[in-house]
Amino acid sequence: MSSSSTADGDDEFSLGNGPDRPYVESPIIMATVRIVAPFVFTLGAFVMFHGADSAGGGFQGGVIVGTAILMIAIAFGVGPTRDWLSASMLTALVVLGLALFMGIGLAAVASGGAFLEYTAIPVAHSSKYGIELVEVGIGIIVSVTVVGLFFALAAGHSNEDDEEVEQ
Amino acid sequence: MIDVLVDRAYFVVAFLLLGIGAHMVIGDRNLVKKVIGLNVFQSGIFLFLIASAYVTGASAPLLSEPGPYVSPLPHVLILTAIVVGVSLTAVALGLIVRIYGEYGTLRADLVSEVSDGE
Amino acid sequence: MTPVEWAVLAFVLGSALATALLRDVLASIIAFAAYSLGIAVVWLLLRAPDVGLTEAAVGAGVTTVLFLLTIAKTVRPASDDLFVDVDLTAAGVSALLVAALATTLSALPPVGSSSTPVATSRVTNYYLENAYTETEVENAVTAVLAAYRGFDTLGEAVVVFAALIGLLVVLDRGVLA
Amino acid sequence: MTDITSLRPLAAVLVSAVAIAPILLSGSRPNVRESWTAVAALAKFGIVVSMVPGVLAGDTYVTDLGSFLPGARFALEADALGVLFALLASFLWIVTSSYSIGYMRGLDEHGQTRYFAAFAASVSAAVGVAFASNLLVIFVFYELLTVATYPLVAHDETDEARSAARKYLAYTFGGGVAVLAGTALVYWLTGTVAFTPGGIEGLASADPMFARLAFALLASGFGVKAALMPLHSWLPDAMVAPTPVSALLHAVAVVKSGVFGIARVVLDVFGPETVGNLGMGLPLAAVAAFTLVVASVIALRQDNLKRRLAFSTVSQLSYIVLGLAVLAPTSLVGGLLHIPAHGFMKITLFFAAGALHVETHTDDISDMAGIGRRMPLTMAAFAVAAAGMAGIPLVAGFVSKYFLLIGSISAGQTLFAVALLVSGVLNIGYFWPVVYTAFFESPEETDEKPLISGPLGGRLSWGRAAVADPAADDHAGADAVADGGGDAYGHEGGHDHAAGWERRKWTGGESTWFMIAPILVTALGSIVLGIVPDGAVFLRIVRLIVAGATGVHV
Amino acid sequence: MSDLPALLVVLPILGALVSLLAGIRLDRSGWYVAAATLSVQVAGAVAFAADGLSGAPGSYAVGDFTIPYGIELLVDGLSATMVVLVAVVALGVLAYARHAGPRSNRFYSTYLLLVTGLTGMSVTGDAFNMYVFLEITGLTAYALVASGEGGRSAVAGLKYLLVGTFGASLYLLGVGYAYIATGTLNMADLSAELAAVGYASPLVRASFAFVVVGLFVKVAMFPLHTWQPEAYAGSPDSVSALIASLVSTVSAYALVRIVLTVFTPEFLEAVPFARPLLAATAAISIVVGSGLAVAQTEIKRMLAYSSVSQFGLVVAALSVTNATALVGLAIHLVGHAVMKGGLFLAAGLVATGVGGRSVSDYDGLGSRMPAAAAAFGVLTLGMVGVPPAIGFFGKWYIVVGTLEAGAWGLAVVILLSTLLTLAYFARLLERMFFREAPAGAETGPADAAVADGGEGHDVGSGSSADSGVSLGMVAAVLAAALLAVGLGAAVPAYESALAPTVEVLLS
Repeated sequence: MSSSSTADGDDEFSLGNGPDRPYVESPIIMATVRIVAPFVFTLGAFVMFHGADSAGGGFQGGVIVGTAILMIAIAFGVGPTRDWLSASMLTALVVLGLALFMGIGLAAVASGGAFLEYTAIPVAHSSKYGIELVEVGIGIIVSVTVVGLFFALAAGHSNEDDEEVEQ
Repeated sequence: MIDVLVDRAYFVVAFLLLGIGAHMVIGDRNLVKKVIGLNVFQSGIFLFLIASAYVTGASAPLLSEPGPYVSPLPHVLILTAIVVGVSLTAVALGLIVRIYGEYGTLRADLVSEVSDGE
Repeated sequence: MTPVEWAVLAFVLGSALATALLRDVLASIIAFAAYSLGIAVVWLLLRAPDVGLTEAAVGAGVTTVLFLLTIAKTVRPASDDLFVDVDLTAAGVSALLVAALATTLSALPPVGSSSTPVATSRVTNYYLENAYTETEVENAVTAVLAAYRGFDTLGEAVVVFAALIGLLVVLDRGVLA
Repeated sequence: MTDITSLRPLAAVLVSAVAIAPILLSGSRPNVRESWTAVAALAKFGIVVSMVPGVLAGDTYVTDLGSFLPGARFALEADALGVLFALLASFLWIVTSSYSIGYMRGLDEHGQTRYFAAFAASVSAAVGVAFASNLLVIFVFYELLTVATYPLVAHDETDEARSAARKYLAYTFGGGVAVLAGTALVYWLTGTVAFTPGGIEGLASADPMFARLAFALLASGFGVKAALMPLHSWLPDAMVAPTPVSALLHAVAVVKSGVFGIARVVLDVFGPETVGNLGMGLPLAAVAAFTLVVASVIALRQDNLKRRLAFSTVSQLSYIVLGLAVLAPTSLVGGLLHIPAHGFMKITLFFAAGALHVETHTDDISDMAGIGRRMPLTMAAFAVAAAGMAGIPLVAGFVSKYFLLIGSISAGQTLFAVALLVSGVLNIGYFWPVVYTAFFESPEETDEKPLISGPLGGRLSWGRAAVADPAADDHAGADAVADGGGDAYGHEGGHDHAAGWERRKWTGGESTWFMIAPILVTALGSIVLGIVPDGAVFLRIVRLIVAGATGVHV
Repeated sequence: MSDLPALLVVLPILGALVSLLAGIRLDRSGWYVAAATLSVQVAGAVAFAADGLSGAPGSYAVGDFTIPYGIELLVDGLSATMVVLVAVVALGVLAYARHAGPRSNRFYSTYLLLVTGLTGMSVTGDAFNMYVFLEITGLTAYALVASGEGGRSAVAGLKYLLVGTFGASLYLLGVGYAYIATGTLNMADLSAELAAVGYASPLVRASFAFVVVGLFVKVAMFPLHTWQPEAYAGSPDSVSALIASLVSTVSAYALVRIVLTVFTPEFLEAVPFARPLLAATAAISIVVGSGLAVAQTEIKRMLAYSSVSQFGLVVAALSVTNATALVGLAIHLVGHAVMKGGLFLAAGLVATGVGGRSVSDYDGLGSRMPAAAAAFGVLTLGMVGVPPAIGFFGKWYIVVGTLEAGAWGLAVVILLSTLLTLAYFARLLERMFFREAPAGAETGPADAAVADGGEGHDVGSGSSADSGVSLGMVAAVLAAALLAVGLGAAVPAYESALAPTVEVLLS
């Protein structure tokens, strides 16, 4: 992942009053994020997978994973991060997450049970694994959504691509 | 009287949060703060429900730990509601960004004045 | 009620008031983040670790970032006043709401009692007794979330998904770009 | 009394509704369009007539289209009362169609396609009202009649026409609401809304307060279209519509549907006996008596001929309502017989007024001095019908008024008999001056009115004719432009008839036969009804109705 | 087949996913995905209705968990009615939207998710599950409202979001009270438990008050209707038609479901404020809604206020709580949905064809766009309640129902509502057919089916590039007009099919 210069205004992200304080590369932040992000990511995955037996679950884990990516985006710039995570991949992921959830529900129907009747699926411990998979599905949806919301908000309304709106 | 209040301090706080949130949604002129108010309002409801599940001395509903447990159902409801809340917040903020792009202000009164003229 | 609980509740109320009253939006957002952290602690005190974790991640994390992003994309109105002017109509409506709520206070069961309808209901007890055998999941919250009320959770996932797509519609953005 | 399942009642209703589509589609070819109207009118009349023998034999033709709402089937029933109204409306539609062609082309009106389509729809709805088998079905057609006639009232698209139409809608929909409320009450009280000769059984035993309320709502709801005072004021305003509309709808179909509704309510919903027991006959009769006297007085003061006729209509409709409300069998016969009698006479009067408008652009009585010379046949017919209105023997009005008088007196309602007589005198008072002016006065100056015939007769258009034919008498041309330009459709506009009337022969030179023939037919009808009432089928039907409702053979 | 209740909720989600995925490669493929999805949805809904409208009400347990521990879905006449209505109207509006836009795949994804939310609200038998679907419906509706161009739709969307979320939160608060009082969330179970707690309990009463007021916001009863005029007027035509015909309708259904199934008619008997709250709100909405509608100059705002008034009728029917009124309520919900949806589509058609959105732009429309004007006229008269259009049937049952209940005041208001409705619609009829088009007005296509590329200077429309009138748009409007007249024939059969459901709801 490169931290290319962010000359184009579209990708500017900063706290404060917009382009008055453009994004400035900070080696310290970048280094910190480089080290911390993998840990946060792992924590998120852990929370996601261990929701069945301890506090946490797909939703919480998903948010944490999403936050890890936000950290990267804030440190290295929204534009490069967005290029890194291609739009198609994010779309495919979020669809996959929801499809996973519904797929399990429908698999139960296909196995002759009711919708979301995990025990109807003819697999050992189908309930536990079914719930785990559902949690993972939720985790994917949530993490992609968190990232997607961030990107979309950071990009703003499409009109602004053409005109610089400022007080 | 005091006992009633003390025993139900969580509910009292929940009600006050509802009041504060409602005031922000209705009264604040800044659109962003209206949305913040909506979040406060909703978390008042969350507190109301989570507090209802609480049993002094009980543990969280992790069945691997020894009981008694608090009821898991309100927790589930509120988990869902929190997710709904953040989703709504995101869409609201998107709208605010767009409104600002169109009108250059976040003042609710000015925005409705300008948009009425269209 | 322990002193810790009192302190946390006071902090929550105080930060909520600050959120409402501070005129500066950035300050208000920061107060709101603090408020969210306080509420997360309340969830932990009330033995709701799942909710607490969520609140910390969402309220103090994602929501705050989204708010900050919004004022970065828009404007942070400058003002000399520290506090907002209280809108009397809104205050009246809110006061009415709180008063209406307050009338139910004495009818509400005391917090922490083990004999409340919620604690003794057959639904609660069914979950606590059968969740593990029926779903093989030890966290009853997860069991209820994903199994018994899985349809709710599907709806929740759809809400999240809808928020994402809806935001793209609202901002007239292409697919996630 | 047997019920015969037959599609004929439905066919009678639908035939003109079906004709709407081809009328609209052939809008660009007037001759084809009008032939659709003619075919539909003849077919409709034929279907209705075909049911008359059966009905006279005591049969009822029924088309049952299935369940409609609880307590009501969507059924059409051609019983004696229904056939009375349907026969009148469908027969007069034929003559009115012919008259409409002459009138609309004579004035070169705009929106003729819409006009003929709405006309067909109106007649459908009117026959639907006639054949409705219960209060809900009658309500359906009553409302549809309002909708269908609205475009006819607003036809001129002037501010005056629009405001008259608005008023018309407000009044008649208000009436509709009252009918609906009354119907709901009847249903609530009895669980049924079906018309039953002699009245719905449950109403006699129902809470009298609610039964009275229901009667009042139904009577006032139908009373709007029957122009009972004080609900009448839409009718004079609606005279802004083209004259054929005023003739058929505001003298026959629409207003009679209101009267007919009251007849149904009195005879088949409550039954004369129950109405009497509830004490509702007297108030209704009082309203009717008040209306017929006051409207006559107002009519005296109208200079515009159509407005005078309108108030005459208001007055005459109350004759019918009075006959119904007095509840004596003889008065019922008189009231019901006055439905066709007034229909024939009033349509003649309107036709005559319209012919005057088309041919001479004269609307005000004060401009009509000597007009009998210009339009001898028309004014003769007018005189005959006016005589009938006043109740002079040998014309239809005499017979029905005779029954009304006898009925009122035999019921001991001398006051109402007096009201009838007073109104009769007033009738003479407001019709005689018209006849006198037309035939026995003459304008001081003699200047000819211009007249340029279109291919089918009548005048193409005042303005256009003058422009198209500058070779015409210069003076006349200028006069025509002045007349037509500002007031092409106006019915109120006074005319400076300094000009005298050209004398026309009575052989038809006065107008197109499209218009003269209808006038003569209806005038003749009035006379036939007056000379041989038993020979015309209407009185026999009426006797049958009254016998069915009261058990008394008059 | 027995899994239909859940599958009908899931199917549009799948459609939304496919639409979004397809959007990666094919830019304009969303419409086709939505059309295919909704066609299947209609077929499924009809099969579902065959279940729900025959015999006694049944239910479906999601995940086969024991009720009340799992979530229950209801299969009865009322839910079947709503499911079919949602599917059919969504498909009809889709036919309109193809040409009228907006056209992006994400728009159609959101569109389908709205269908999911509405279908979920229709079938659910769980008070909290209702909240979740209420929020799905809300969230997607907010986004769809804001899918128009220009700031106005964004402002309308945000206002709708703030007020709508406030309403949904009040609903949740009410459900919270019920839960704290009983410890259960299943509607049928709640009903029994609430009765056991006693209707005198402040918790139960507060629950009723908050739930009802919350749903009043969603139904847009006066004075909680403030979001509605802007939301309808500011959104693209396809969206305003969809939302106006379905969102308030299904919210009203939710209100009926909660009041009757959870709180039961006995509650209304026992609690003195309950029935007057419903009846008074209804009466005020009918009168004030009509009054405000008269005052509007913009067509879509006028139609929005008309909805405030029309839903007053629905709530009035609910307040008297008897079988007749309930049948009328169901008929009026369906009839209003068809007619109001049709009117919004017709308004859109007019705006596309001749470029006018205000009352005065309708001058001489009868000659400029005969098909649109005729459909508009028919739908208008249907709303007024002229028989045999469907509007009359609902009104008839509701009036008879109020009479049976002895609610004289309401009966009078409902009857007068006919004239009030006339007050704001008659002027349009007059303008359309009895006024000349203003000089220099753009002449619409003589045959409305021919696209002539009229200038789309309409602020709300999503795509302004080539917004001419398309066949699908005209067909959708005409279909609504025909349905408005033709549905009346189905009323007797529908009434008897609904009878078992009504009996259960009122017991």
